[in-house]
Amino acid sequence: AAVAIVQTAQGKNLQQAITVGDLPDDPTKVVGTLAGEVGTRSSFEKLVKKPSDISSRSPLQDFYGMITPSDLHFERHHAGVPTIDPNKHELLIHGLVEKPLVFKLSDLKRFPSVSRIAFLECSGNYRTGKETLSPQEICGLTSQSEWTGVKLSTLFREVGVKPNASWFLAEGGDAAVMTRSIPVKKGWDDAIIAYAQNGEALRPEQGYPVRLFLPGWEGNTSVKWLRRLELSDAPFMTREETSKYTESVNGKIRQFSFDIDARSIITYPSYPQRIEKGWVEIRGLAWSGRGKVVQVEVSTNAGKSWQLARLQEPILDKAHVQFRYLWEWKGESTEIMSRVTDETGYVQPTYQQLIAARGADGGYHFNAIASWQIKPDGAVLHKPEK
Amino acid sequence: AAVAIVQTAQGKNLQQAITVGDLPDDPTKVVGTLAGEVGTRSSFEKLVKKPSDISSRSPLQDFYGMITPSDLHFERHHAGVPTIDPNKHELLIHGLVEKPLVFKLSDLKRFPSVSRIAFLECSGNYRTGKETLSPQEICGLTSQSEWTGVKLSTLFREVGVKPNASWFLAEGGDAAVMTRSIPVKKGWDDAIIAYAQNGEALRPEQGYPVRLFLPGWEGNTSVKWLRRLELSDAPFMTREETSKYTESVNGKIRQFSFDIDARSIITYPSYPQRIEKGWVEIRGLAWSGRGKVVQVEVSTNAGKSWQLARLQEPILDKAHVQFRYLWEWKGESTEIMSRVTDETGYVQPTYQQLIAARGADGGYHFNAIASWQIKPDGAVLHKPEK
Amino acid sequence: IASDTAHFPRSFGLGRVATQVEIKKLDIDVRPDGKGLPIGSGISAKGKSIFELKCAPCHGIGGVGGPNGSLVSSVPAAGKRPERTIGNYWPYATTVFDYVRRAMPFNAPGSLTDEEVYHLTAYLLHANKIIDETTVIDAKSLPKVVMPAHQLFIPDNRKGGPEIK
Amino acid sequence: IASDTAHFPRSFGLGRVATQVEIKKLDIDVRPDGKGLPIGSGISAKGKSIFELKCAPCHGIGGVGGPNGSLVSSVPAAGKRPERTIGNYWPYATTVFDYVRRAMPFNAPGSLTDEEVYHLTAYLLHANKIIDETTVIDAKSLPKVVMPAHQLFIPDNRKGGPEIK
Ligand code: HEC
Ligand code: HEC
Ligand SMILES: [Ca+2]
Ligand SMILES: [Ca+2]
Ligand SMILES: [Ca+2]
Ligand SMILES: [Ca+2]
Ligand SMILES: [Ca+2]
Ligand SMILES: [Ca+2]
Ligand SMILES: [Co+2]
Ligand SMILES: [Co+2]
Repeated sequence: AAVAIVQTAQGKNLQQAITVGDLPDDPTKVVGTLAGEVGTRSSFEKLVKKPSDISSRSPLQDFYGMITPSDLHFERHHAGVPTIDPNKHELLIHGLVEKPLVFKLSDLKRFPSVSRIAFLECSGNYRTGKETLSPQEICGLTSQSEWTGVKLSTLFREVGVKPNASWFLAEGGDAAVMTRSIPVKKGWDDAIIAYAQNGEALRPEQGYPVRLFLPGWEGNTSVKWLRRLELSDAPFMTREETSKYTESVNGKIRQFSFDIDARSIITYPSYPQRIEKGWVEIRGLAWSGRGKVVQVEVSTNAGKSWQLARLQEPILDKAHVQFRYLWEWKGESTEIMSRVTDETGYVQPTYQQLIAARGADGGYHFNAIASWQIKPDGAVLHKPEK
Repeated sequence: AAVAIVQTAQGKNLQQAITVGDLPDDPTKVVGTLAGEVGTRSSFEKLVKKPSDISSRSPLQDFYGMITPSDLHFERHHAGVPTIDPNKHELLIHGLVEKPLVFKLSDLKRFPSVSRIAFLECSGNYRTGKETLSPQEICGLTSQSEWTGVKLSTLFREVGVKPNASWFLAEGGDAAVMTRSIPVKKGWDDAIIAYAQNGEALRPEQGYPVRLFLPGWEGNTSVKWLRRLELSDAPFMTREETSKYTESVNGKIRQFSFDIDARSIITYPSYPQRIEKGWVEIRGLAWSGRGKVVQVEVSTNAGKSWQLARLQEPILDKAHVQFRYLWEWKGESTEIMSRVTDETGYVQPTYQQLIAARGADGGYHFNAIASWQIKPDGAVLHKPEK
Repeated sequence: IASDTAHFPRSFGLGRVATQVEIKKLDIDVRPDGKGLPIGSGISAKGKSIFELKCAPCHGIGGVGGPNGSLVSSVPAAGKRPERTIGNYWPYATTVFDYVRRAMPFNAPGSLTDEEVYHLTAYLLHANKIIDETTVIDAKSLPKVVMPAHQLFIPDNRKGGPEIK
Repeated sequence: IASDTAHFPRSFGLGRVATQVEIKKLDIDVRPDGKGLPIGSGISAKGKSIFELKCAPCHGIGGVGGPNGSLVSSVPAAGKRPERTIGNYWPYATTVFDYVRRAMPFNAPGSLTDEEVYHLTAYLLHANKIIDETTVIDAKSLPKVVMPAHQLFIPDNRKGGPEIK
């Protein structure tokens, strides 16, 4: 087992060799690796995102708990991950403000700060169509971190947002120069200009050195590598809020569909796992962009009846919550699934309900219940929807 | 800026090159790195633990939020970090039980699980004596993770702990074959047999593949690389609970001092940071091994008066909590410090109070208020205690 | 609690005032009402030759069928849904200018002159049969172009609660 | 809530029953009452030669002053506090056997035979003037050795609340 982690950082090498050589037969008889500067994963753990060119999906089926390791947070970008010098990067706020201001990263860090644990989900986070799909493939474009930054409201006070400002443009410093129009109200409510994630600086894939973070809203609106906010009296109708991130609904096109509808997914047991007869703790994640998860129900008989799952505290606002349900599996063929109810009374719909409500065009914000087929040999397969 | 992360895992290479080559002058004009399997830190962020041979301290002054990145979680071990094959590792529970059982890691993961965010602190976590000490050097042997595992009480039920069992021995599979005696009551209360940390498997330095986790208790009792629990009617009086992890108190030696007393530390501003005139958000962490943090007070005039700091929710049981206090610094020489009160009414003491209560021997469980001297030029220095 | 701002000073005095010059450098967005459009103008014929050189490799000859997606509407193959293009899915013509200028060509973003972007915009609108080949596209005419998809767009009508929408 | 176990079955049926043989292999601990001590015995003289070979490089000749700390009490240098050793800080003699067997020598832990550990234990107790040089250390005698530090140990008396202890 040869294991090493090498981080070449601006000319400085950090090297942390955990083990190079053979595995000891008896680890109690050899002194282990001495303390180091940076830890690493065990070489036995192979956690990887599933990348395409434009996105990379979190391995939900491999996770425990509600925090996503930062290096496994899903990625979605429209022109790659830029490399940004944090000492040069600035955030400009202008437009309908009393006083347009430019903030260095160090300025942003000096403002009163706030931290919150919240999910971030891409609204294009749904796959179905074959049995051999894992949670990562079905909906791996959701992850959760503890985000730290300055409230946008604090910066709004500083620049003096004018009363007639109703929208603002958020613009990234990546090669897509990503732009979204956001209602000013969200900025006053709970938007964060985030510079940290899970205890440390944002990771490059998550917007280093600074991003917008809009709790509960579709991921694309939380513009990464943020360089500019322009206050305005109208939305800007950027490509990302017209050609993309809009849904064809019954012949119309739904726009500015910001909220992430409540959703849940069983991550254990799931494909490609296998179960054995006996007690199985069904585990999963549930979340809502509209507030708190109120309950999660689990069905172990293909939806004929539903039982309340247990929720792991703390149950946080606009956050992934772990749910668990203890099930004795006797070897029968069946289907298991979960559905969440959020604090607005919204109940996660079936695929068929969504199609009935929206028409058959699919598209963004597809939060349907996902079912797992349990085979008599313990195999677990996704149930493709149609 | 050449940056790369290489993880050679059991013959498989994961390579994630973020940037090799020069920094782009304008990141909006070059396509960035495409999506990858594993992310990495920005090459501009140099976060490192401070290692000796036997421990490595978390860089508290560089953190944001309450979660410690797993690879920066403090380390303390007595014979290095072992390399353990999770497929061979087993946990034996025997002694005063109805049915001695051996659990594979996969067995442990099948039991009902629990997650909680809690700190872990080494009871030997105190340094003072010179001005150029950072929070990392003063008390970097504390970190916080979301831990997931099976409750020890669930395993106690399974093996049938006998009524006369009052202590249990926890034994590690490292080269120190670390052992501690723990009251059975703690096992029933809130002990966790943890196999995951911050969403993924434990890191090797934190006990991979399985450890005991005793919320609120001195770190050494949360035995890592756990291989054996023996139920007994008396403590075992191991070297780690006699020769070490005991305190000389007024001529006596205090033993089985498990609880971590309430403590806080200002992490910003702190050495080696510097402040500028104007508004400074004083930030820090506060925690108690006896339950929840109730309040944190901050003094900006060397302890003459104290003001209530704001606490970041969620305020969790036996967990690091972030506190913040907004202060206008006008350039004066002063001292700033924080003190926490926990839900038992315990108020973090001064160094002098601790010496008065315990005698001058120092030792473990030294949780004194730490003060920072603010110099007129903005330099921040630790105030050595005596 | 942390959200309370009653204890904040009127200003933290952080950051520096932005000059008009530096705002102008960054302020590249274009709104539907034309705000943000630069001087210059374009026509479809000139846009066509730029497109063939710089865009067709990714978006297809005539803007149809390239590896990175069609930009121009065409009759779909039998049984297929029409591809979403500028012609059938974009509500505002100004977005073409804004997006092409900020993000295209993908392999050299930010490399086009305003004049080139005007030409390309004219070309893409003409290829989609929205304007005729003589229309000059500039800061005045572009906001007035009415897009076929315009009337399809409705704001989000979901609002939580029991209803599935 | 997650802590509730009312819905648990009597047994989850996970894990396998441990055999006495496998328990014995792992059950290496030694309690103050002698439980866990193996057969065998040791005397200080034999322990001394093993110590000089395998331990003195790290713990000093005679157990005083090595790079990894003294194990034997000695008169401290003027103005210094005495080093904490087996002689002045260890409450139970059985801990010496238990610890040396499981963890020492640091560079080859688990390499000593039980007999060697008995000899080393006898040596360390004698060097610390706790037993005389003729005392044979075995499963019977070791638990009876009364350590000088024994009476110093008290259980934790902190209990939260306002009192600083
Ligand atoms: C090297 C490949 C490449 C070249 C060359 C290229 N594009 Fe693109 N284009 C893309 C990709 C990839 C996307 C999708 C980007 C994303 O994911 O956001 C795209 C998207 C677009 C879109 C948005 C399509 C939609 O429906 O939302 C337009 C408009 C566009 N390109 C115009 C152009 C023009 C005009 C040029 C030439 C000046 C050009 N492109 C050159 C690759 C290319
Ligand atoms: C290569 C160095 C090395 C050798 C050889 C070595 N030791 Fe140690 N010893 C150590 C270290 C290091 C420690 C402290 C371990 C820790 O941090 O827990 C230690 C600790 C001890 C302690 C506990 C001291 C205390 O006050 O808690 C005893 C007893 C001990 N050794 C006995 C022995 C004996 C007996 C031998 C020979 C059989 C031996 N050592 C060989 C390095 C060594
Ligand atoms: Ca290490
Ligand atoms: Ca949307
Ligand atoms: Ca990447
Ligand atoms: Ca203690
Ligand atoms: Ca503008
Ligand atoms: Ca035993
Ligand atoms: Co999205
Ligand atoms: Co400790």
